Amino acid sequence: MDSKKLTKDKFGGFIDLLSKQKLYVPQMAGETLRFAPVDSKDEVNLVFSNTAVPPKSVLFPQTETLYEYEAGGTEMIIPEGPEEKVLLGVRPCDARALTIVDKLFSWDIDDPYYLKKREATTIIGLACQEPGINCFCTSVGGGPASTEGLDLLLTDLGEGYLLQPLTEKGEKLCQDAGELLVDAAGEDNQAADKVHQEAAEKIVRNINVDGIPQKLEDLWESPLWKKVSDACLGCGACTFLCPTCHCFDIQDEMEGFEGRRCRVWDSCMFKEYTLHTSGHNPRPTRRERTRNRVNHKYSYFVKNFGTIACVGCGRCINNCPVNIDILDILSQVVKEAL
Amino acid sequence: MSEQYDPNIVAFLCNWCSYAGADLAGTSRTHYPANINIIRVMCSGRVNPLFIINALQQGADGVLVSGCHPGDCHYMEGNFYARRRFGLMKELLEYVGVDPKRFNMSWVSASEGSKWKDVVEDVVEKAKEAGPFEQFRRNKINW
Amino acid sequence: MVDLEKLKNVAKDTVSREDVKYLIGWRQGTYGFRVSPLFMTEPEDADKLIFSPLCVNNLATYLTLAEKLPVPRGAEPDTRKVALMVKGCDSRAVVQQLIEKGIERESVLVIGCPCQGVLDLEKVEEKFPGIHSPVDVQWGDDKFIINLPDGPQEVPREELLAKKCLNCRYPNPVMSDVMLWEEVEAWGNGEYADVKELEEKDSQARWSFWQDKFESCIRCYACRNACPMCYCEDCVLDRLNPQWIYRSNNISENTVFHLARAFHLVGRCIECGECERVCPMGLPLMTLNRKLVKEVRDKYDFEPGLDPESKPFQSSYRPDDQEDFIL
Amino acid sequence: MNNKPKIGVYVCHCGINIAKTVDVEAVSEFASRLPNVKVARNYSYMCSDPGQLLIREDIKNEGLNRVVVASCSPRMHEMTFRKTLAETGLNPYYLEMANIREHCSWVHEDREEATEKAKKLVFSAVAKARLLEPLYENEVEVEPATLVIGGGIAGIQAALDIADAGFKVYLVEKTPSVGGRMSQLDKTFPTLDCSACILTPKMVDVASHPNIELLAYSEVEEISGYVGNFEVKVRKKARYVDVNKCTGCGVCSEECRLAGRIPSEFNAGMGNRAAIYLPFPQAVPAKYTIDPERCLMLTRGKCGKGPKCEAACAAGAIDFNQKDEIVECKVGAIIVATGFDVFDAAKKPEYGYNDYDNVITALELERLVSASGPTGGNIVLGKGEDAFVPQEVAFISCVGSRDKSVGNEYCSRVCCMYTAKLAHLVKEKLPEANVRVYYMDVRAFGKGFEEFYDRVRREGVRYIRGNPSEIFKRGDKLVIKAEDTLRSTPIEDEVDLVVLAVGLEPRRDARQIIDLLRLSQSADRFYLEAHPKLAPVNTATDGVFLAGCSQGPKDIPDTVAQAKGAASSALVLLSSGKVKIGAQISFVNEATCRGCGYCVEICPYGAIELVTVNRMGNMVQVARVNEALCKGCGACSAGCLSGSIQQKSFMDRQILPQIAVLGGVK
Repeated sequence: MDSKKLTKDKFGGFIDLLSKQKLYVPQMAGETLRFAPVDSKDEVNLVFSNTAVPPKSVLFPQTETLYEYEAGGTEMIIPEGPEEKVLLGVRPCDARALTIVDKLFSWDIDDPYYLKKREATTIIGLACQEPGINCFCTSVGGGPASTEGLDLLLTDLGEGYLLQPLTEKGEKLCQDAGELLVDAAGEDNQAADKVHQEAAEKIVRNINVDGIPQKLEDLWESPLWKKVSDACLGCGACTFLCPTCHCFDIQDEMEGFEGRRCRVWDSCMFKEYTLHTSGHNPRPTRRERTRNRVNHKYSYFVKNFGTIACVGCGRCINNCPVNIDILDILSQVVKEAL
Repeated sequence: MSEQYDPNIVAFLCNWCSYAGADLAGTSRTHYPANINIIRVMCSGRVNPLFIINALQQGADGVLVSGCHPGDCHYMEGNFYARRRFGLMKELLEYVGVDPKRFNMSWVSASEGSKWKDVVEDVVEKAKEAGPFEQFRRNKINW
Repeated sequence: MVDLEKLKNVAKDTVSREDVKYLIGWRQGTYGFRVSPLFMTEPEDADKLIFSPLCVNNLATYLTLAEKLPVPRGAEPDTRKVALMVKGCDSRAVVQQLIEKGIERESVLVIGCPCQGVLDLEKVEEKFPGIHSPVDVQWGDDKFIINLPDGPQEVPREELLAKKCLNCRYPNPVMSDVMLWEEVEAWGNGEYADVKELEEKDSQARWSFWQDKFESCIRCYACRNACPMCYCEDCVLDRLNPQWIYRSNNISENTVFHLARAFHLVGRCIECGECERVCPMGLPLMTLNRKLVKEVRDKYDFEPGLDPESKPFQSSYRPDDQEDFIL
Repeated sequence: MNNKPKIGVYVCHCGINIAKTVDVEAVSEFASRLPNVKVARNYSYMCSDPGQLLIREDIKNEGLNRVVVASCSPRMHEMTFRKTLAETGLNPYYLEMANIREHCSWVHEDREEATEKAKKLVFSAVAKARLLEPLYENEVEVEPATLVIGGGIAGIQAALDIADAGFKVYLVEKTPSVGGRMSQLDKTFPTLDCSACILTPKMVDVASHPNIELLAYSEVEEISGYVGNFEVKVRKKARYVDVNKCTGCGVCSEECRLAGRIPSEFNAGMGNRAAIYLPFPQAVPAKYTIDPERCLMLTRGKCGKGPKCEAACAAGAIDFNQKDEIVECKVGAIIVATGFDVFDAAKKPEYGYNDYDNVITALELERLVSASGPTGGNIVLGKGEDAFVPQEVAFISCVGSRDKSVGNEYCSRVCCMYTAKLAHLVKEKLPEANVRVYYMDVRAFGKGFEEFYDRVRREGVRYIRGNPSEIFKRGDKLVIKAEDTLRSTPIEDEVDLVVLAVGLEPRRDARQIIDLLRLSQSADRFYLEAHPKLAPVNTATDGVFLAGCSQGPKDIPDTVAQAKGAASSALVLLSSGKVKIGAQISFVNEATCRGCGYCVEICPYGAIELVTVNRMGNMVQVARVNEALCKGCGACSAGCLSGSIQQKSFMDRQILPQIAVLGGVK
């Protein structure tokens, strides 16, 4: 399907259409922006840099019930299937991240909880125009208008949005929109290209990732890891806010006689992540944990799935309270390995 | 607030004064509301401040800590530590918007069966005024 | 006034000492206004050290954060000192750690840096967005001198001062082995406008305020890990038996986490503001902690982290402690 | 052994006490459905023999390993049911009780409400019972010896009783002689026995008793350990006189260059002594002591051409090189009998004690009327040409007692009667004298007291109800300004002698013993007893007992009675030879303890200390509980931030499920 155009006066109607499913857009929660269901279309505001919490929180929620049970019982009550959702305003980097998470959750065993939600969700991207200070998507195979993982990409052209349907879901949406949309003209497509081009040029930070997986392997015992992790506080800010981090812990929670088994986000930066019942901890210090985080993204995942598990959104850099900067680490890796 | 609302209060009583005072209230057949549920500890100084938050989280509408009068502590000082801890706990709860009526502390001696009754009636009344506690109650709605 | 030469010389001498393991100071970060802790072992690293309005981190946290790895059989544990650069607030953390025996006096060498107040990172990044190259910032008279790539800019002090510094009463280290330069005059009166403002609201409004914040918490534990007072080997709030709080993220567990943490800091919080600074969700955690700091100071006449010989607040009482709240 | 909880729940009817308001059938039916409950029964009287048999049978037949009894208060029958469990070989601490009588059936009227609450209480007990752990009471051996601190009548009496029972006593007295305050008294009220006559034989007994080691002129320096096993260090101060050589002849004292120039403590400053001295003629041990603060040889290093005492001592007992000596002993019990100080009359400046020579304290008068005193028992004031015999004598009672302005709210209990006694003695010695007593109230509560007070008034002593406001000098006379409150008339009374009936105060060095033994003080600053009614000689520290005025003002018979009480309490401990250590005490998880020492500070019993342990090669400090000292209050665990110190039977993990049940999350 060809590109469509949505003029801003029709935007309200478009939102009404999307609202037939459960619509998630970036909204303020506390002091920060994250994807949350919309109650009224007035809340929809697509002027933002990026959400603090990536949209993975909708598809892979921080807390998710796997099943419920009664004390002493044998029956598992599995929550009802996911409802149809639309995520509007997903940045291309975060959408790419979902394709990375997809690989993990459909690897050896399909994870029904994630995959069903993924299936039931339409992802509408919004091309990036003002990349953040630590964005480096272009270094890891993405870009401000990358389409991977999206069903539909919106580009803000000022007076309206250019819509690029990318999947059947995206096309169906455009069809359903009917008269709200018009066919995009050639200059609209050119304007969008220009927007994409300009955005890409604004990205300053970069890294050459060639050969990094091998370099990381070579540097396994390097003193570098101690140096880059000395300042680490061992918190989960980098991993919880990472759009590709997908580790979880399984917990049982009881309320009187009723209980549930649920999964909650976990972080490899936490001491207890690898703590064994015996008291032994194979990753005893922040050095091993930091090394694991970088290796997992830039080495192990590459080996297992053929892609770097980092989309260059810059959140881990922005949010690290002690300025542990993954690009800095990687450039040191490159330097050390020479 | 529903008329049926019957507050549920968890009370931590020290073994030597308040628990004995509550026993005396029983022995003297004093009648008071059944909304109070007592957990016996040896000393009010044993009451971990996190118990208070935990009780609210686990469904209590009100919490009471009761110990010996100052100077009467069976262990000499336990109630002084309790007083310091819970004075501040009350401040903290109030500050985050928990109705201060929900958390109370009392001195009830082993001979104050009738004071125990008064305290119970008082805290039950206060909890009724505050209504059902929902703010950070652990709740299946969160599942 | 800040004397960087002296700082570097002292640092060089310090790390050259045989009884010093390393020195922890600040260095310019990888971009913009960011700084990072520097763990210095070699004298030649001294040139990386800075002391400027950007040096917000409380490095005292690292005294208790460093893992104590098993010592191989036959080897001796490394008992060399850690040298630590401290501002006034940071020094109170060291003192409080001494009071509660988190560290030993002889294990630490405190290098005092009298401080004129640090920058609020969020504010400065908002005012000067998108700056990639590291920026040097200096103190001027009642202003910050910000050396941007395209030339220096002066900004009035109040405009960019970190919240914790607005009312600072301890800009000078309260304890040190070396004091790097002259002490500055304290400017704060210890009033907490944020606490007062919230106190004046009704209980419903207060809960709405906190509910909003606690709901957005992601429980990354940055607040706890950055806190120089939170250094239990095994935090009770992480424990599974007994399990005080569940791992699930919701208003109930999140609120209890923050209340419990605030309460564990009673009479211990030295107001370095790290919890609030490191929170990726922007939770005003100091507005919570400061309430208890205020009560402890006003009603119990106690301030932590001032005298290493003092008795910890939580393990002491006074026979005349207030009890007007008791039935 | 498989220790999966198998719980038996026993709901008691208590006749109709419970069954009337609580549907016991419904409660036991409810309990039977609770997790881990194997059997649930109800029975008319669980505490009766058949009731207990029911439990025992079930433990045997059903293999129960936890028992919940829902009945009366655990304060009533916890011990009963623990024994029931123990009889079957089950650990007695596998018992949890639900108080459905005092806290439920007796206080609630509505049957439905009471039943629901009883269910909750039973559920809560079951929730805790699942997590109970077996506990064991330990015993420690008791060192068969006692330390008595203080050699006044209380200490003497306690020491003699214990020694007579066959146990070793270390009697430590700070001053050179035992005897204490009682030795300073002339007569005792109301019987007018000669104080010395009844005291000195006991003093001699103490010195000669084979079981008593008298450590006079000594101070306790350090006490460690716990009930049954205290380790004590006593500093035996240098007397500079070899007590083995000194014959007590007294020639040295006569020869001393400072003879008659140092105020005598024993005579309350009314007479003088030398730098080498015997406090009083009947002193025990009858050995001389050199006052190191006054002796010229000791303070200046020389004494004329040589110390005359040394020259005079035929036995060669003087030894200026003597050093303090540390005596170490192990004892099972400690009796504190450190006595009192008299109120410092200078704190009431309106009475002019510091200004006028003829305003004296009762203790000073005591020395004047004593035959062994500086005046040989004659009431003569002043010296030489100024000497005179008073004609107009006034006593003022309650000086420093019942007086908030000096911080002493309490009544000193002895002043009314010793005032009467001294008034009587003045009348006896100076029949012509006019004696009056200014008083607030006369408290003559003891055996023979009121009779004695009547007798004294009959002898012509005037009692004037009024508290004098001022004393000043007019010519040779002292003028007392007061108001006779019974007649509402102002008084200006000219007298020759004013005697201040000073009260009793805690010793000024009371703090020393508090620090040594972690004692507490009551509001009046005297040492605090464990319970004012039921444990008046005990302290909060096991194995430490109080006797005499250190615990509060007392007269001699009360002091002796309490000393005997303290001695008998100590003897209970010593003669049993063993002491049981409570089971519900605290313990530390050393792996998570961060060694902050909060628990150490919080523990009122000094039961916790920080010790250094090796944690994987790193030396770290952790808390450790001395099980013999822990009383099981649990205050430590509430103060522990890492939850590392816990109280057995009241652990966080045992209480949280109770909260969950009672909180009522469904």
